[in-house]
Amino acid sequence: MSSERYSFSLTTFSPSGKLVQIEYALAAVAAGAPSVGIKASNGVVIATENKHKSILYDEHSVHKVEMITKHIGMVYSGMGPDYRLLVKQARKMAQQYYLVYKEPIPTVQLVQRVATVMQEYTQSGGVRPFGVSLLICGWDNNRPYLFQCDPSGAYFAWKATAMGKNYVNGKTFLEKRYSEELELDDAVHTAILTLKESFEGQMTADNIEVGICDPQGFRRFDPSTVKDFLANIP
Amino acid sequence: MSYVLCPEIPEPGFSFENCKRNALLESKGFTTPKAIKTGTTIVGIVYKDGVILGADTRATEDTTVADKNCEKIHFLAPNMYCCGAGTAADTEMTTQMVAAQLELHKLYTNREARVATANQLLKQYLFSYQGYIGAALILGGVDIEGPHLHMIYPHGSSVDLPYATMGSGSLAAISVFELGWKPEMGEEEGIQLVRNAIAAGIFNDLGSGSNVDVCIIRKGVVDYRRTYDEANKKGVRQGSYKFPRGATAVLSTKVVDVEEVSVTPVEAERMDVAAF
Amino acid sequence: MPPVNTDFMPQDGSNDWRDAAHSTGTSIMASEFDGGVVIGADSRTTTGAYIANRVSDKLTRVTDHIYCCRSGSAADTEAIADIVGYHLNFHGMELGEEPSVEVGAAIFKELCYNYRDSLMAGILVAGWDKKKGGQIYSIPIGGMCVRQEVSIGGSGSSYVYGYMDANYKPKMSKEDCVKFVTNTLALAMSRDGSSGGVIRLGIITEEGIERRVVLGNELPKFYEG
Amino acid sequence: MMQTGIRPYYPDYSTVPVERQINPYADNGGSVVAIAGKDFVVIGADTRLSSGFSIYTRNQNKLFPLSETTVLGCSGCWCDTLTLTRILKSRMQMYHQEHNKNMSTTAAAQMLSTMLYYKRFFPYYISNILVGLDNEGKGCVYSYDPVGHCEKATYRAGGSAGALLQPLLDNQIGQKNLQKPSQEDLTQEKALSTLKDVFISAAERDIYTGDSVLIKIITKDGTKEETFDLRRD
Amino acid sequence: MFNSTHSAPPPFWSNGPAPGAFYNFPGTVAPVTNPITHTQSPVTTSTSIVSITYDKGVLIAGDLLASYGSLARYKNCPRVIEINPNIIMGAGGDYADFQYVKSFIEQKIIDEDCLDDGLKMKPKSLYCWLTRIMYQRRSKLDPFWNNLVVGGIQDGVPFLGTVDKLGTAYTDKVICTGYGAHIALPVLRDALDKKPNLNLNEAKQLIKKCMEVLFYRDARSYPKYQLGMIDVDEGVKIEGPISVEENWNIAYMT
Amino acid sequence: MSILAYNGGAMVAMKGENCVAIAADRRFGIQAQTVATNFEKVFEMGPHLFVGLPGLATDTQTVMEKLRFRKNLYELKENRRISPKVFAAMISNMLYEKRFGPFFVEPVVAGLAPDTFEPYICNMDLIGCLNEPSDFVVGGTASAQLYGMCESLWEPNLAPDDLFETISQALINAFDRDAISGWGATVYIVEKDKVTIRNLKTRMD
Repeated sequence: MSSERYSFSLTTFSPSGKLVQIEYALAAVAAGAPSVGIKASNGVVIATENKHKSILYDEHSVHKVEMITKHIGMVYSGMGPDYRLLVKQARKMAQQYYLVYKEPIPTVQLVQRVATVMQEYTQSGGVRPFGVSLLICGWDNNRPYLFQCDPSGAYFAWKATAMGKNYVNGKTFLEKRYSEELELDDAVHTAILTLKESFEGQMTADNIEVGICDPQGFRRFDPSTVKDFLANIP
Repeated sequence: MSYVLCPEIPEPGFSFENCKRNALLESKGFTTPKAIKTGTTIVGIVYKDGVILGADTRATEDTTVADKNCEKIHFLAPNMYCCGAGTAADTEMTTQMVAAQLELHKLYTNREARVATANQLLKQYLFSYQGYIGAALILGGVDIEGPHLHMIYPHGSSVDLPYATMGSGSLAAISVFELGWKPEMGEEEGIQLVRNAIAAGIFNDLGSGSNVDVCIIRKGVVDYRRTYDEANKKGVRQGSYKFPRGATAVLSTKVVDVEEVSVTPVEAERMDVAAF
Repeated sequence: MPPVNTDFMPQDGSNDWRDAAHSTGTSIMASEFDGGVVIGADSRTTTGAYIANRVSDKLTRVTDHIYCCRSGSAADTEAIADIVGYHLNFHGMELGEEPSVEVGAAIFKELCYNYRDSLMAGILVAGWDKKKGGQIYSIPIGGMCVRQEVSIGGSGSSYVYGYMDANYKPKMSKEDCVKFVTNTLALAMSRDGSSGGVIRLGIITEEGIERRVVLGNELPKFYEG
Repeated sequence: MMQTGIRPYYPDYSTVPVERQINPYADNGGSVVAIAGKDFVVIGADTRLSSGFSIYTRNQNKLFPLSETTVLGCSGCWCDTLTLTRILKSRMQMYHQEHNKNMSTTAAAQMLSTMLYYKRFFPYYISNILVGLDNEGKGCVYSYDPVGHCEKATYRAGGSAGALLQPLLDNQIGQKNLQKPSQEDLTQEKALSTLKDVFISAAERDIYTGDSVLIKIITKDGTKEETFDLRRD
Repeated sequence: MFNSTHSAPPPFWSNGPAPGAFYNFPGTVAPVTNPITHTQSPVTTSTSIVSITYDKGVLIAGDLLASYGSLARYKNCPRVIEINPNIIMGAGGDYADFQYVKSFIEQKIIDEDCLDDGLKMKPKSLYCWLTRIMYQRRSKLDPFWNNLVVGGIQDGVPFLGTVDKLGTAYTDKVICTGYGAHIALPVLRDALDKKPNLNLNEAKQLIKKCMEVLFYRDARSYPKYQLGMIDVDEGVKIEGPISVEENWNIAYMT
Repeated sequence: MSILAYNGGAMVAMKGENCVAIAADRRFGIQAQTVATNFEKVFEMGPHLFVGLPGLATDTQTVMEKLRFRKNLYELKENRRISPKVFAAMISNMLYEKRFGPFFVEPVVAGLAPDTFEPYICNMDLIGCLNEPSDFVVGGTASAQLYGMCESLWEPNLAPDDLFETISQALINAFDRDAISGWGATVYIVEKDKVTIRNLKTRMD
C-alpha cells in the first residue's frame, strides 16, 4: 500500500466535453441486476433481482437491500463491493447527523451527502467513479421519499423508477402502471411485476429482495412475506 | 474536504484551540468555572429476569441545584441502558457516542448489541482520556448471554457485579443493597429494593435529590419508568406573586410582527444534467 | 476528572472515596509446585478507604495457560491485560501453538516499561508451557521483569515476606502449595487494610486452570491480637 | 501549561499516615431570614446541620433567644456558633445581674458587633442576624458580616441561601422596582407567609437548606414559635 | 488611560488594585495564614462509631481495630468505655488522642468521687465540657483528632451527643461518625423513620446489620466490635468482642 | 475570581402560555469598571428563536458568529427553519467539541417550535450539558439571585403580558443585588404572531 497516490484525476473531459469515466460507470450500472422503486401514498417499496449463479449459494446471508437508519433503506444496481462502501459511509453520516442535531436525518439530506461523496470520486486524484446507482427510500416529514443517486453525484427524486438491466422497459411499464393513489401493497405487487418483465426463469423468494418504508420505518421483507406477495401475482 | 461543505460533521475528536488562551487566563488568577456535576445516586441490580437500573434526578452546580429533573439513565441500545454520574456533559456525550457506535455495529452484524461490547467501548474510551472525562457509569442490559451489570470508573476500569452503586450517594445506597439483595429476586421485590437504595441516596446525600427514575430491562423488553417515585414535591406557596400589569417601568417598546413567513419547501428539483 | 478536593469537605478521612482513583490495593501471590503453578489473590478493590468491590477477580486470563495477578491501578492493569491478551492471541495464531509464559511476560514488561511514568501497575505473570513447565514472572512498578519460583505483590505483600521466605519449599505437592498460598494471603489480608474479602485461587497445570474460592469466613485464622 | 500527567491519587499505596493541614473552619450550611414590622419581628432559620455532602442532623435549632425581646439567628461554622452564643448568653446574664434589667436589643446588637471584631484576625465564621423590638417597641433587624460590620434593616436574608433570598425580600417586602409600591404597613400574616414561601424557594435550589424551618415571632407580649416542614432531600 | 499593552495594566500603587480590579481584602481571597504553631496529624487511627437511642437507653458500637495508615496494626483497642453509671462514650480517630482524653475524663470522675457529694456527672455536662475542650484545642490549631460520641441517661431520658475535632457538637437520636455517617446512618435513619421508638432488641439487630455492612465496605474496619449499652433499668454494660456474621456467596456470581 | 465574572452579566428565560420570554442586562464591564451600557447579549436566530450567551464577552460574540454560521448553513441546506430543540443540540455539540479548552459562555435558548409553536427553553453549562426544565432557566453572574427570584415568582401558564412583568421583576431585582450586572435590561416576549422587545428603566449604578 505504499504506492504514491496519483495526484491527478482519472476522470477527465473528452474533447466533446463529456466525462467518459462516468459514461462507463453508467454502463456498468445498466449491466447490473435490475432494481425498482415505487413511491406509494403511504410508503415506498424498493426491490431488486438477486440471482445466484449456483444453487450452492446460501441465499439469505448477504443482502442487497440494506437498512441505513430506522427510517431509510437503500438498494443498488451495479457493482456490489462499491455499494457496501457507500452503505457504510451513509450509515456513519446518518449517526453523525443524529449526534449533532438529535433528530433523525431527513432523507433528502442523506441523499445529498451520499451524492457529495460520489461526486468527490469523480474529481479526486487516483480514484474512479463508483460503479453503482443507488435507490434510497425514506419516510420523514410525514411523507415518503424515493431518490436515485448516480455515479456522477447527480440525484433525482422519483415517483417510481427502474434501473439496471432492461431499465428502459421497466420505466415504460411503470409509466403505464403508476398512479398517485397507489397503495403500498399494490406498489409492492407492481414492483415485483416490473422485475418479472425482464426476469428469466422462475421468480421465487430466494432470487428477489424487497424492502418497504412506511411511517413505522424501513424493513426488509423476510422470504415468507415475499412468498405471500408472489403467490397472489397472476 | 467534505468538512468545509458540511461543517456539522466535526473534525474527529476534541478541539484544543482555546487551551493556550484559557491557560493564560488561568495564570492571571481567573479560575475556569466548574462544569455541572451530577452529585448523583445511581444503582443497578441483576434479578431473576434481567437487570433493574435506578437513578435520582438532581444535577448540581457546586452547592446549587442546576436541574431538578434531569435524566441520568441514558439509552444505549434497545436492550441496554447506562446510568451516569460525575460531570453531566461527559456522561451525556459519552453515552450518546457509544450508542451511535453500537447502532452502527448492530447494522453491520445484524445482531443485537452485547453488553460486553458497550463495556469495552466505554472503558477503552475513558482509559484513553486518563480520567479527564469524568464519567462514572453503571451499564446494565440483557443480551444473548443473559443479564449483565457493569460499573465503569472515569479512569477506565470496569467491574462485573450482581449489584452496584455509584455517585456521591453510592455509600448510602450500597448499605440498602448489602442488607436487602438476594440472588434470583422477583421483579416487584427488585424494583422496591432499587427504589429504597435511591431513596437512601436522595435523603441522606446532599448531592442527590428530587425523584427516583427506574428502568427494568428483561429479555427483549424495556420498561423505563421516568419519575417512578416523585420523592420530593415543591412546597405549596401561600402568597401569590403575580404582578399587576404595568408594574415594571419601561423605557421603550418595539413590536416586530412575524407574518406567516413560513419557508415554502422547494421540491428537490432535478439536477441540471444536460450532458448525460 | 483529576482529583479536585473541594475545600468545604470535612477532613476526617471519610471523604477520600469521592476523588480517589479505583485501585486494586491487593495481596497477590504465585508459587511454583511440582507440575505447575498456584496463583492467588484477595478480592478487594478500593477507592480511597471505601471498598468499591469486595468480590473482585484479580486473576485475569491472558491465554488458557497464562494468567496474571493484577495490583495497582485497576484501570491501568485491566487495559494492559487486555492488550497483552490481544497480542498473545495474535502471536498464538502465527505460532500455531500456545505462546510460552516467557513471551507473555516479555509483552507485559514491554508495556509496563515503555509507559512506566504514566502507569501504576504491579503484575505477576504465571502459567504453564510445555517447554519450561510452571513459571512465574514478577513485573513490579517501573517495568522490570524477573522470573521467580515464588512471588508476592500488592500493598499487602510487605507484611508477609517473612512468612513466605520461612515456609516456601521447592517441588511442593499441589495441595501443599495451595495451602501455603492460602495461608500467606490470609495473613496479608488480615494485616493490610487494602486487601480482604475472599481468596481466589488458580492452579495452572498442563490441563489448564482449576479455580477455587476460599470464602471470607473460611479463611485460615492466625493470631488475632 | 495544562498540568499533564496528573497522577491519580492512590491513598492505599501511601501506607505511612499522611500529614494533613487542619482547616479550623467548617461550613455547616443553613439559612436565616428575618423580617421586621411596625410592632413585631419574625425570624426563621432552617434546622438542617450539614457538612460536605452529608447531613449531621435534620433538627438543629439555630435561633438563640437572648432575652424576651431579642433573638439571634446564626448560620455558617457550627463550632463557632456554639461558642459565640454561649459567650453572648453569659454576657447578657452578667449585664442582667449588674443592671438588674434586661439588655435592650440595640445594646445587644452593639455588643455583638464588638465581640465579633474582637476576633478580627481569627474570626467566627458565622453570618449572624440579630432581631428584636427596640426601645420604642418597633421591630428591627441587625445583620452582621463575620468580623462585626453591623447593618440595621427591616428585612435580611443570610447564610447559604442568602444570595437566593435577599433580592426576593427586596422585591416583596421592600417593594423595590415597582412603579406603584403598596404603601400600607407590613402585616404579621404577610411577613409570616412571605418567610415561609422564601424558604420553600431556598429549599428547592440550595442543597444546604431543607428539612424544616423554626420560626420565632416576637411581639411586645413575648415570643411565639412555629415550625414548618421543607423538602428533606 | 487604559493602556492596551498585552499584559495586565501595572497596578498604580504597590498593593492597590489595577483599574477596575476589585481590591482584594486580606482574609477573603486567601485565608490569613496565621503562624502554624503546631499542626496535628492522626497516626494510629480507629474508624467509625455507630450509636443509636432506643426507648430505654443508648447503644454505642465501635470495632476493636487501630490502623496505622493502611496497616491493621492493633486488633485489640477498645474505644467504647464506661465513664460512670450514667455515661458511656465511644471515640473514633486518633487513638493516642483518645487515650489522653480518656485519662483526663477519668481524672475528673476521680475528683468528683473525692467530693463524695453523691452527685454523679450527667451525660449532657460531660458533652458540654468536652465541646469546650475540643474547641479550645482547635482554636490553638492543635486539635484532638477525634470524634467523641457521648451516650447516657439524662434524668431518666436517653441522651446521645457528639463532638468532633473542631468542636462541632450536636445531639440526635442516631449518630454515626467517619464512614458510618455515609454507610450506617442511612440504614438507622430509615429504621427510625419507620418506628421512632425502638426497643433494645430491635436496636441491637440494627447495630449488628450496620457493623456487617461497614465490615464489607470500609477498608479500615474489623469484624470484631464492642457494643456499649446504657439502660435506664439495667445501667451500663460493655459487651464484646462480638463477631460480625459474614456472607461472601456473591463471590461465586461475578 | 471566575472567568465568567470578568465581564459580568445576567440572563433569564421563562416559559409562558404559548409564549416564551428571554431577558438580559445590558452591561459590558471589565471587572468592576462599567464600560458600556448597551451591550447586546441576546441574539435573534430566527423569527421565534433567541439565544442568550452570558459569560466572557469576547466568547459571547465569537460563539454567536459561529452559531449563526452553522444555523444559516443548516437552514439553507434543509430548506426549513431550525427548531429550538435542534438548535440547542447543535450548540451543545459545538461546546462539547471544546471540552478541554472551552468557550466561557453558558448559553440560554428560548423559542417556539417552527411548526407547532410549542414553547421551548433550555440552558447549558460551558461544555454543553443540556438542561431543559419546564419552568425557567438562568445564567450569568447573578444566577444565584435569579434562582431565588424565579423559584418564587414563576407560575405556570402566564399570559405574555403577565410573563413580561414576572421576568422583568425577577431580572431587575436579581441584578440589583449583583455588583457586576445591571445597567439597563432588554426583555423579549416571543409569541406566535409577534415579538415584543422592551428596554426597561432600571438603576444605572
